[in-house]
Amino acid sequence: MAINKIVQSFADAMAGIKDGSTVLIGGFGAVGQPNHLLDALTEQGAKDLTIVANNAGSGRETGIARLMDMGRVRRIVCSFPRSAGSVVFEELHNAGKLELELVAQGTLAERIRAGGAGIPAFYTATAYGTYIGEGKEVREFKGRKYILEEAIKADVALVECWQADRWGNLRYRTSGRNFNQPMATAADLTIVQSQHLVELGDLGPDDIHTPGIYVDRVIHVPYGDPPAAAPLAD
Amino acid sequence: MAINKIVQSFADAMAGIKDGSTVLIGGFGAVGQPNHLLDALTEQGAKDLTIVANNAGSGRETGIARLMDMGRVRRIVCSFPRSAGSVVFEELHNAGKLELELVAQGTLAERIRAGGAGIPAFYTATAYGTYIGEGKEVREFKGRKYILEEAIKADVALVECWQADRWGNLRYRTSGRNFNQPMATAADLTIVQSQHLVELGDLGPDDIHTPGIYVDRVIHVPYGDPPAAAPLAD
Amino acid sequence: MTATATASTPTADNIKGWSRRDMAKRLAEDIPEGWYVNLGIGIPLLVSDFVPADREVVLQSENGILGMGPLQTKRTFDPWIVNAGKQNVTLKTGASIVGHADSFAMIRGGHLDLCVLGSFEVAANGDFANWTTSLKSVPAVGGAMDLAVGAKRIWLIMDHTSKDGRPKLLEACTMPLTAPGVVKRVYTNLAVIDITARGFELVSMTPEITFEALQARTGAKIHRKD
Amino acid sequence: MTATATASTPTADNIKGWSRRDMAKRLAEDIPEGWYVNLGIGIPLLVSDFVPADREVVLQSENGILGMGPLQTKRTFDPWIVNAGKQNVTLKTGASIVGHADSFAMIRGGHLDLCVLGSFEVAANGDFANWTTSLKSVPAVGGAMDLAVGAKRIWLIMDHTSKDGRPKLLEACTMPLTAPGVVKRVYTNLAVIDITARGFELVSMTPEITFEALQARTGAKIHRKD
Repeated sequence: MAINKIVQSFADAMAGIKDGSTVLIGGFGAVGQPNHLLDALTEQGAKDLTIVANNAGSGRETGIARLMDMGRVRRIVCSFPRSAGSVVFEELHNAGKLELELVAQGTLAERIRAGGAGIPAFYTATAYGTYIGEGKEVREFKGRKYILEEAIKADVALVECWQADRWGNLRYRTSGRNFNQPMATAADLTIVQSQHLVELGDLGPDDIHTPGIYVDRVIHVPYGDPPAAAPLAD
Repeated sequence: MAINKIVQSFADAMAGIKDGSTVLIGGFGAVGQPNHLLDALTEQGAKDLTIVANNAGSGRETGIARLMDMGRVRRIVCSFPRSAGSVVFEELHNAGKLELELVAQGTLAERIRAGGAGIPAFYTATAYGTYIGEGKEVREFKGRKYILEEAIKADVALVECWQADRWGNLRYRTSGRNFNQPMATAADLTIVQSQHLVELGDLGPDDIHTPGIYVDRVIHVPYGDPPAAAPLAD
Repeated sequence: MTATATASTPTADNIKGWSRRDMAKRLAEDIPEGWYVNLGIGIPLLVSDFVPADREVVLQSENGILGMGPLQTKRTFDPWIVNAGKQNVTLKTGASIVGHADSFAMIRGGHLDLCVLGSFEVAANGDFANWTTSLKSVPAVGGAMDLAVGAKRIWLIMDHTSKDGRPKLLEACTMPLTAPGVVKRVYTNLAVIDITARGFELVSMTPEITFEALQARTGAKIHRKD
Repeated sequence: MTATATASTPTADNIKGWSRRDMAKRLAEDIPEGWYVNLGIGIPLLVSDFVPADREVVLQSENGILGMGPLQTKRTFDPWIVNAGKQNVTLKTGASIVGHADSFAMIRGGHLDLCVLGSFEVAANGDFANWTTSLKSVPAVGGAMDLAVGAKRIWLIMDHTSKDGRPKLLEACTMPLTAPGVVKRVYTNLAVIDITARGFELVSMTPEITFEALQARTGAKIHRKD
C-alpha cells in the first residue's frame, strides 16, 4: 500500500461534501480557477453553501456563477463581488436570496491563512475607520488603531494547480498561485484539480508551493490555458 | 544605474547599526547560521542589543555566544536558551547581566511573521495555561481558550542563504530556510550572507523563497558546509 | 476657511490643466530608483510608462507579482500571468511570484515604498475615498483598503474637480472612506499638493491657473510651503 | 481515589515491563497509513524505526521538514539537512521543506494527525508536563507547547514510574504544564492507557503485572474499558 491522493473521477473528488458546507474557491481573474471542480460540485448537488472567493463569478454557464444560478449558495464572502459579468450575483443579491460578506482582499487572504495556521483571530489596520470596519472591535497597539478579524476555516477548499504528485505536493504556475495557496491550508477537505500529474520526487523539496499534508484529493484536469484577459497589441 | 544590493565588505554590510537595536538572527542548529555577519556585528561594535534567535549560542568563540561574551547584548528573546554549550548565556543570565524572554518556538516564528506582515497581535492556543502564558490576556473563540501575543518587529535581521541576486531575491538550501525566511521580512534592515551570488533572472519567478523587497544588503560568504551534527554511521 | 465656502460653488471652467499622461509623467519622475511601488488599477498604471528608462523601479501587483513589466503583446503572450486589474502583463527579469496571503503580508507589512491610487475625494487630513461613491448599491473593495494602510506612502492621482466643477480636495470626505489619514501627496490636473500636519500644501501647479483660482477650486485651504 | 494514596508511596519494584523499543514498536503499529506525524526528540524518534515497511507514514520535523527519513549515514551525508533534534537526517522521496513560520503554521493549524512526545508527568485530565522539571533554573521550551496544542492527537511515550518508583501518571501534574487537557493516549513500560472524559482507561498492559499492581503504580484511578 502507499499514500495515493489521486482520484479518477469527479464523483470521487466530490464525495461527502455536505449541505451547509463552507467552500473556499481559489483563483484570481481567469487564472487558477478550479472551474472543473466547481462544475463537479454543482453536479454533486450540495446546497445551502457558504462560498469564499475573491470574486462572485461572471457569466452564467460555469464556475461560481453557475453554482449560484442553480440556487446552491446561501452566502458569499468575497472582496470584489461586482464586476463586468457578475449578473447572477447581482440578481440573487438584489432579490435577497444571497447574503454577502464584503471583506478587504488582504484581510480575506489573511483570515484564510489564519484559519490554516491555528490563529483564531488577529488585529489589522485594514478597514479601520471605514464602513467595512464598522462594529468591529478596535484596539490600539503602539499608538495605531486596528480592528479584530477572525479566521476563516472551511469544510472544503477547491484548488487549481500546475503540477501535483500522489502525496498531494503542489506547484502553481505564476499567477495561478493566488488564493489557491492559502486556501489549500484552511479546509478540512482540500480538493485539487491539476494540469499535470508528476511522479513522487519530481518536485524538489525546496520547490514545493503546497506541501502534501494540506491536500486530500487530486484529480488530473489538463484543460490547457486560461483565456486571454483582453485582446493584445502586436 | 540599477538596483544593486550586493555589498563588498562587512563594514558596508553592518553600516548604521545603532546601539539599542533589536536584531533577528536566523539559523537552526548549525544550519543557516549567519555567523560571519554576527562576527561582523561584534566587530562593528553596536551594544545594548536585544537579540531574537531560536537558541542562545554555544561555545564562546563565534556567533551569538561571542557577541554576548563581548557584553553587547542586554536581552535575548528565544525558545531554547539552554543547550549543550550555552555557557556564555548561562554565565551572563545567572549573573543578572542578560535578560531572557522565553517564547515557544512556534509563537516566536509567528510573532516574527506577524511583524513582517503588519499584524500587531494575534491569538494563539500555544502556552495557554502554562508558565509562559501567565499574565497574558486570555480570550475564548468558539469554546477554546487562547492568549494574545504581539508581533516582533526588529531594526535588523541577519540572514544566511544559499543563492542571492542583486535585487536581493533569495533561495535557501533545505534546512537552511528555518528562521531565516520569516526573519528576512520583519526588520527595517535585512542583511544577508549568501553562499552563492547569481545573475538576476537565474532564480525563476516561481522558485524564489524570499522576494528581494525584504532584503537590503547581500554579501557573498562562500564558507562551505556547516559542520556535521554528530558522527555518522557507515 | 472662506476658500471652502467659495469652492463648494461649482466653478464654470475651461481650464483643463495637465493631461492624465502629464500627471502620470510628473508622478513617475518623483519616484526614486529602487522603490517598490504598487500602481492601482486605471490611471495609476499609466505611471509605469513614464518611469525613466535608466531608473529601476520594482512594481508590485497585489495578486502576487513583484517585478511586473509592461502589458503583454501577441509576441510575449502568456495567459498565466495577470496583474491585479486582470490584464495580461509581463514579468521583468528578477521578478518573483507569491500567493495572496504572502502578497498581502508584503503590502500590509509596510514594505512598499509607495502606492499610487486614483480617488473620488481626498481630505486635508489625509482621509480618502476611492472604493465606492455610495453604499446604496453593492460595493466591491478589492485590495484598496489594504494598500491604503500598508504602503509607506499613498499618493493619489486624480482630477482636481468633478466634471461639474465641484472640488474633490475637501475639508472632509463625503463618500465612504478607504482609509483615514494616510494620503501624503495628490497629483491633480491642476497641481501637486502635499498633505502635512497643516493640511494641503502646494508643491507645484499648472501655469494656466493662479493660486487664487486653484484655491477657489479646492474645498479646503491650500498652504504655500514655507 | 484510594489508588492515588497508595500510589504516591514509592513501590519497591523489580517489574521492568516493556523496553523502550517495545514501547516504540507498539506505538508504531498503532499509526495508520497516511498519517502525518511529528516525533519528539529522544525516545519518540525511536518510533520511526518500527513503522511497518509497507506502511507510508509521513514524518514532520518542526524545523520545516515534511517527509523526514532515517538518520544519515556517511554514504548519504548532507550537512544541510537537520531535524528538530539537530541530527543529520535524510529526506524521503516526496519530502518538502518550508521555513519556520510555515512549519509552525502547519503544526499549530491542526494538520498533524499525531504528535508523539516524551513526558515527565501526565494527569488523568490530559494535562502533561514535559518541558522542565522546575522553574528554578532557566528552562528551554522549544516547540513542545506548539506541538502540544496543535496536533490532532498527543500520544506520550514514557516510563510508568520514576526511578524511585513514584507514579508519573497522576491525578494532577506537579511540574510546570506543557499544555492543559490535550493528551489522548499514554504508552508506558507497563501499559497503554487512553485518556477519556472518565480519566485513565486501560487499553493493554504487560503480562508481567496484574491490574491491581498497575493501579498501585498509578497516581489516579485506572478505568477498565466498558
